[in-house]
Amino acid sequence: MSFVLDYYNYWVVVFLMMTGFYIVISANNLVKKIVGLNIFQTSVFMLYITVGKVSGGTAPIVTEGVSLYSNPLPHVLILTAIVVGVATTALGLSLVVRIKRAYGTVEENEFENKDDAI
Amino acid sequence: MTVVLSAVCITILIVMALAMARAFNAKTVYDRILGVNMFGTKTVLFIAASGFLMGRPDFLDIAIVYALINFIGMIAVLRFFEYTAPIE
Amino acid sequence: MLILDIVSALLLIAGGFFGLSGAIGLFKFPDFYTRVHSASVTDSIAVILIMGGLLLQTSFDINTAKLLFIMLFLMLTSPTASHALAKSARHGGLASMAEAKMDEQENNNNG
Amino acid sequence: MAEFINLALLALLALTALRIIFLKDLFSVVMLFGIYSFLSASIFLNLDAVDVAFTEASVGAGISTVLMLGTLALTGRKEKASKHSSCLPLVVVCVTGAVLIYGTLDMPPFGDPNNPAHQHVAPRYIEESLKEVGLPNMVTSVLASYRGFDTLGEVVVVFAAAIGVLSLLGIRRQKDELVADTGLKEHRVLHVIAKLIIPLIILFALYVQFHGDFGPGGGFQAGVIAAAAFILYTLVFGLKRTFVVVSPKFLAWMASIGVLVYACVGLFSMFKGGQFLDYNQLAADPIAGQHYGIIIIELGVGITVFAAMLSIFYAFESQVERSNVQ
Repeated sequence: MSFVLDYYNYWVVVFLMMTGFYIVISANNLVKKIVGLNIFQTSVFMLYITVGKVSGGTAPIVTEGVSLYSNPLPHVLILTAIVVGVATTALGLSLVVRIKRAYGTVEENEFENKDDAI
Repeated sequence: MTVVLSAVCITILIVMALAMARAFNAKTVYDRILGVNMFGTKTVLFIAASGFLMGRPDFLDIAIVYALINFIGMIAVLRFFEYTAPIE
Repeated sequence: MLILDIVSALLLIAGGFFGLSGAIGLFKFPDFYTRVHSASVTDSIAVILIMGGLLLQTSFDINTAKLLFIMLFLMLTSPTASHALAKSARHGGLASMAEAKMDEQENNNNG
Repeated sequence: MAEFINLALLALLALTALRIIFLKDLFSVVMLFGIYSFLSASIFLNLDAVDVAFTEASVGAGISTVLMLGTLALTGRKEKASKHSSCLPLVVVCVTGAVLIYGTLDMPPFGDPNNPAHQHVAPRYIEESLKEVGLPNMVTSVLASYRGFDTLGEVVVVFAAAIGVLSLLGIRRQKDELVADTGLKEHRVLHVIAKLIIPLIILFALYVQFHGDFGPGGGFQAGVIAAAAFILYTLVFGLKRTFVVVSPKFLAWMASIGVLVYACVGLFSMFKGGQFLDYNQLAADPIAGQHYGIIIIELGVGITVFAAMLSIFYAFESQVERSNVQ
């Protein structure tokens, strides 16, 4: 049981990562692909935060009577990564909007065909 | 007191799971929105209760953000829903 | 102190009960408008009860203020969201159970 | 109990991700993605990452969902059935997943205090940051002081993304093109409530901005929350009325000013004879210098993030309103 508890988080992270990966490579719609990318991204965040957790520790804000804190470094890295992630998502979505305007569709196979026609 | 708080946390988790089940399988799109909204408000309660359970209730700020973003997300769904024809 | 703890426990348990009943209502009620009813009404009462129960456990500091703020916020937004949702559904032409029945009868009469 | 909550939340998260694969209605996909973000924020909270949970709840769940909904209003909400077979992707994913699972077995066990990650830099941050920087919130000290240069880079990335979105989509400035009364004009109750709570949201954003040194919060979160207040205003009252309150040109100025404030603090500390972003030089007492530095750069971060997020939203919303007119 303790073996499962030790590795459960990592397994869920791998599962989420593969779910996101599957959506990115199999979905036809560009918006859905971006959702897949975001799922992938969140799984990486989860991995970092899992690594930073210390059992019995508490959030890294100094309070009286607490001596064991979780690792603050992964938190900082992920905090900025989330904001940058949203910035890239916004850029991706605006590219999708432009593709819709140029080709009239956001389905991958459809605008590929149109590209050949041009 | 810990027992009561744990019981309440588990109850709210069950409610969250039920609301999620509603959002997963809904007859109309409005039912789905309803499930998502209920999930959001129950998460606010869950965060507040679990903060007290873990003995560090000073993280209620996050519950406030949840309540706020849940409302804005709900309004955004209603707003952009006007532009897309229902298919269900 | 003990009395406060007991009252707080009672409030929390009642809040949990109402939350659960609302979630069950989400599946048991026949049409969308009744489901909105079950979700939003129990939402409000569960918020009041659970936040009230937690309020009794604070020692009148910033956490009390934050809990009150959350409560005020949820009391304002949660019914508004439900109302707006029901109104959108109405606007979008979703029929209630009684209306669906009436339509059916009319069709039967005509047919 | 914490372990149990962790197990339950992660299971719900995995279910949500799985459900997203099979949904064809993109509107529902985006709504479930909102649930996904909320759940992952609760998991971060449960794993002690308070600031990360704060950011994910406000940025991930709020802004991404709103932007995705806006995109759907422009591109349509139905995913067409794919003509590729889904066999090959499934095989690729399964093989990669199996390899990664095999790899996790070499990872150190979850939560062990002797893990390599906790041995190297982190002890210094945990033990010394209160003495060196003087802030109780270690995440803020590391973010703004120890790794201040890195954060400057992140702020520039956000600024660049806003420029990218604006150059791709652009904000319509001609006022006639926008209809006078867009927004949810049928919903009277919503109008009243929105007017009531928008000041509360802005107040809360200010609290998060200036309380970030002592509790969870900081410039990134505060900027997004303040932007959320104006997003709510736009959703309810329409873009034209929001332009009167905060014009796009003003936002462009704000975004650059935020980055400049941040960079100027660095230059000023160089001018005082220290390194770039060395706050100890800002005042006679090093701790006071650190305080000044962190408050000013957090303000810069908050202003830039607020302006960047709001202008990105303006760009999407003006596209939606324009396509609605045509």
